[in-house]
Amino acid sequence: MPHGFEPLLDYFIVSTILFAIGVYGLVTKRNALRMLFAIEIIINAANLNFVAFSRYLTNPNVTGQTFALFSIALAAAEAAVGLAIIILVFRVNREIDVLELRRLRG
Amino acid sequence: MVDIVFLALAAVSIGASVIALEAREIVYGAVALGVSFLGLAGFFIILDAPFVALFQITVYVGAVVVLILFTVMLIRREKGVKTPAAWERGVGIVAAAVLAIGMGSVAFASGLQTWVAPQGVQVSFREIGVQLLTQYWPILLILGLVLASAVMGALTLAKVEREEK
Amino acid sequence: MDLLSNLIILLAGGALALPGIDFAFKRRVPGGRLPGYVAVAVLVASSLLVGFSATRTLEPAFASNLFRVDLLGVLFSLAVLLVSVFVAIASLDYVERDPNIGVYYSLLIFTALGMVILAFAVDLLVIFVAWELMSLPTYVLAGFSKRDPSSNEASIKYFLVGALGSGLILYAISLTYGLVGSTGLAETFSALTRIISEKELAPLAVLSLALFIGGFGFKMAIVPFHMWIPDAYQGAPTTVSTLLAAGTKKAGFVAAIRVLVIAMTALRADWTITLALLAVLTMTLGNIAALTQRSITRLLAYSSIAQAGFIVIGLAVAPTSSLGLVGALFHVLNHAIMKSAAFIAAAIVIFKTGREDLANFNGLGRRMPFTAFALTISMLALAGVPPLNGFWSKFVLFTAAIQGGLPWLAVAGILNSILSLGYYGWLIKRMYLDDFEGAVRIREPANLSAALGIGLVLIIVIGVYPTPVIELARNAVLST
Amino acid sequence: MAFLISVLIFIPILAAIPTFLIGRRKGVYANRFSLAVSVVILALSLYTYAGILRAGSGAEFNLVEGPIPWVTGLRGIDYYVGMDGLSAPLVILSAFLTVLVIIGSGRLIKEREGLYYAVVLFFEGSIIGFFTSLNLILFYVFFELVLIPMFFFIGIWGGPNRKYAAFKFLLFTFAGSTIILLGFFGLYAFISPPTFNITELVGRIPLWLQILASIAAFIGFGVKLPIVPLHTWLPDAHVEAPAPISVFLAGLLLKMGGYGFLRINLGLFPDASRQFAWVYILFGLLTMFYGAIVAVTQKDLKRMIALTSINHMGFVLLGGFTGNQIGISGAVFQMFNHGVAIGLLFMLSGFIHEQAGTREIPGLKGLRVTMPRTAILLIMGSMAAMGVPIFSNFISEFMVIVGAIAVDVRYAVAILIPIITVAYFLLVLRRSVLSPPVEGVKHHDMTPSTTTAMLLYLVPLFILLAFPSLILDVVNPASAVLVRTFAGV
Repeated sequence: MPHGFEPLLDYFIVSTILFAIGVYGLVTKRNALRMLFAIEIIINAANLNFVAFSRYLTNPNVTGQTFALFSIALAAAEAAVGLAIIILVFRVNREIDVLELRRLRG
Repeated sequence: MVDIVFLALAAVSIGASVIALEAREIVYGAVALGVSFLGLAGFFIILDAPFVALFQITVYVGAVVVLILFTVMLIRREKGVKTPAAWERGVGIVAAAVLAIGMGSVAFASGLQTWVAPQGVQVSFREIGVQLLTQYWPILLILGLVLASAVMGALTLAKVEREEK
Repeated sequence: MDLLSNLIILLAGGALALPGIDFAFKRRVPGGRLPGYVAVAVLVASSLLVGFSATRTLEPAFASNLFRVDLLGVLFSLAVLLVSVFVAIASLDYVERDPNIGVYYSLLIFTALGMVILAFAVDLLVIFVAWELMSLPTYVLAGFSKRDPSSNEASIKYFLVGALGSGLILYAISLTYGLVGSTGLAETFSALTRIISEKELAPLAVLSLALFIGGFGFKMAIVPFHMWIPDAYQGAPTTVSTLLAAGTKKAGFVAAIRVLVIAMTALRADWTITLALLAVLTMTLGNIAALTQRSITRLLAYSSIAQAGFIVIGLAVAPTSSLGLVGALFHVLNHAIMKSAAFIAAAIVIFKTGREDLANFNGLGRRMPFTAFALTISMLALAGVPPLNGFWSKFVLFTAAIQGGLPWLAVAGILNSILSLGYYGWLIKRMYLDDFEGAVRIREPANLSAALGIGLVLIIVIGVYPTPVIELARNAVLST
Repeated sequence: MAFLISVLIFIPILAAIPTFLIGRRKGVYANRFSLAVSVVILALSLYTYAGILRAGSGAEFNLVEGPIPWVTGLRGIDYYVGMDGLSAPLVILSAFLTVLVIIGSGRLIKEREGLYYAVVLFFEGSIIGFFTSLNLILFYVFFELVLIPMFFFIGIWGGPNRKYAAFKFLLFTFAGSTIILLGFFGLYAFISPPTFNITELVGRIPLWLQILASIAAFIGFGVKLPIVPLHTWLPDAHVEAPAPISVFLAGLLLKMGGYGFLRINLGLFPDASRQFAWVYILFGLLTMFYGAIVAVTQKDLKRMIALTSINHMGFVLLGGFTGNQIGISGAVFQMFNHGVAIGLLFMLSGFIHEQAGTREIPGLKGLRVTMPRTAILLIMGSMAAMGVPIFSNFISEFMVIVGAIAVDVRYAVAILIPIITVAYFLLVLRRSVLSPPVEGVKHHDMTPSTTTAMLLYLVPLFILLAFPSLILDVVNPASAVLVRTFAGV
């Protein structure tokens, strides 16, 4: 396929927008699950960078793709732990609104 | 000349991400997240990284999203969660816009628009396997440990203790 | 076999075996202390392994483009392994009744292993994977008191912030990879030097730098990335808070040193002043917030934030003063010891009385004389009172700041030391001068006290004769 | 004897541990044991002093130990101690007062005695270490080590408001000493090769650095001395501290400030001191007048004594920064005399408080009749402290004033101080102690043995009135050195 003619900037802009959406989600959401979504979006933005750079470098190498593979695997592990925590929190507190959890105060 | 496939993929992944965060029902949000991940996989394909794309689909869409869906089913409750006030959303949007514009201009200042993919020097994705097994095998090992600890930890946390029943 | 592969085999073996051991012996050994003893043994063995290697010449590790076995790594892994030993010993009493005790110790060792690998890593991919190996178990550990809502809350807040931190680091790495074309730190160093001199891609390099500071900053507990710290430390089981405050935080610093200070030296014009400002902000806000706390763990959390500010001073002046990194390393090691001791003392009090408010420390000098004494010494050390270890590292840091041409950093540091005595002194006053109604002598638990005793001895010994440790830190800096 | 000074420092510090352990069995054993240790230290310090006196070697550092590299990673942080004419009198003062404090505590301290005597010995060792350090960092370490025992002294064995007083003391002095440390850092960072050894630093500091560092030292030592705007911790600390500890506070702790001014400000920063001598002297005079005037308005006997000690420490500042031999020697001599005399007064006030149940001056009416021995001692002690010419304090105050007049006639206003205080103090005593008693009031007087112990305070003051050369022969050579550096020769 004759793709890859777009300048790198286009990919970078997509990645930047995704990153910004992730940050937006973390700032505004209180639901722990949604915050987890936001984090996953940020990770995906980074992965897009890795793969794009890997293709666009003057001396292309696969390190970027390898990195993306690792990052996907790690993100899955992270999501598993995060979901387990969310389930636990919900079971004990009946609540996953992070701001409503405010037992801990000075 | 902007490629139509590129545009479509961008629209899908960005749009789906927004829906993932904003959908009223969190189940739809989870599905939208999966769609966004699929869009990313599309990008990987046009970037000549089919192996990563495959991995993205199997792990992210096949495992993570399914896991998220299960959790959503288990919890199924967003009524108690207050929706953010208008000003909070405003702050979030402004922050995101500032960030996106800032980072975009940084990229522009760095001259990424002139950075075009070199033709004819594609690397084969087979090299990934070679790299993994020769150069990066210790990292694979560590990754295995991470996964082991994550599974162990997640199971311990999610498990219902006998006396809790 | 080289040091690192020995460590990996030892620790990974221990971590993987522990749940099995627990399962196999649960029925036969009531109380289930066996996993704890195994974990302590494994961690002590690794500490000794690292400790002995500090005096010998180091063999290069396998896959030498990924790892670099130098004294910097040895020093850091020694510090984090020591902390893990403290935590493991303290946990013998503290988490005795938990049904998942095998997993607890296993995760503890996984964290230790992650920190050790991080200490030796010189490739961004390894750094990232090790970072996750260190972080994921701690998210679980923070929520390990499963039915305690505070522990739940600590866990989820810590997880969300931690995952965001990893996300930022990942994004920063992706940019760096784009600029450099490789993930090796050595290549990063030379490529950035070229980029900065050519000025072409410089803005992107600065962006990745900023993201790195943010990502590492969450772990290092520097303001404004600190807001999760008090909640997490207060809610998590106190032994786990010890691990977070004294252990994983240090791992944040080693990553920052390897990536920012060494590999990104070319960008020092951008980060020196940023880090200097963050240092002042961190110290000041940490200390001021600590003054108003009413819970011991929150107080220690804010004090830990303040101490991070002191370490950042060393990073900030590293390019201009040879003493900067020495001071930072030295303070990292000292802080690991002092903070472990303080947290373990707090753990003893919480464990025995079930309360963590400061009023509960009234008259502690009579109720728990040893704990009170040890807490006093560790707080004086944290405040920088000579001749205790904290004094010397602050001393080196301030001298470095003056030498490095940022004397206002030293002034801010010293003023902050005075400020910090406000709350340390207040707590000491509570323990010795105030009375507690119906005070009775409370028996201090043996294992926790033993861990505390080791910390106490180290504080005093390093305080009276700091030379060997300073030499070690100096050699470690030279080895990079 | 090798390492004599280290013995003086570390024997008391190490002896604190057995003292504590012995005291757990029975408090009185701790008293006896610590007394024995302190007597040995006194004997050793007198032996050392006699050696310096006989050799006439007050000008140089004697029995120097070191520099032994302490922190080899950082150049110039050494273990380095020695004694010269400036520090030797203060070392024997420390050893002497410790013995008397331990004797005096036997009656007054009845709680947690093992800990108390252990801390007393720790204090003794630290303060001797402070006076003999020849390395700024070692100096600072001992400076801080002195602070912590004092915090516990006031906080544990103090009066009703002890917690506030102890905490205030801690914050003031810690802030002061940390500021000094900042000054030392400055020296270290800008002197090449960097060093903290006092002997190596002399004459190598540029003027701008001298000025900056002397400001830091001025604040730090000013808190300890104390100079007037920085003195507010002192009355509180004194009122709350138990009587024996007030002896330490006024007798030794304040001397740390005086010694610091002479050794560091005058000795290390002579050029800055010369330029700004008038500032020091003005603060000295301010302190003297403030202390004198506020003291005479007090109702509480102990508070009054505390405030007079502010006044008397002003003499040290005045004398030291005249920059001439008679002034500096007078200042050192004054420190010694004042330490002894004020010690007696504080012990007496503690004793009176214990017996009469009050320290209010009007409540002491008729003490002459009810407690005749105490009354006589009180009058003698006051006369000593106020500089009435039957004790050596007279000589030292006289020297300081002569030194000050030699610099500028206007400084002669200092003469007013002893006149005001003596007149007023004797008036107060006449109205209270010497007036007829209130009907029916009866107190126990001191036992003869306690009286003897109290008289011990006066012995050195009598001897030194007759033979001031016993101190001055040691001090004069040292102050001659300071005069030379001050003059910039």
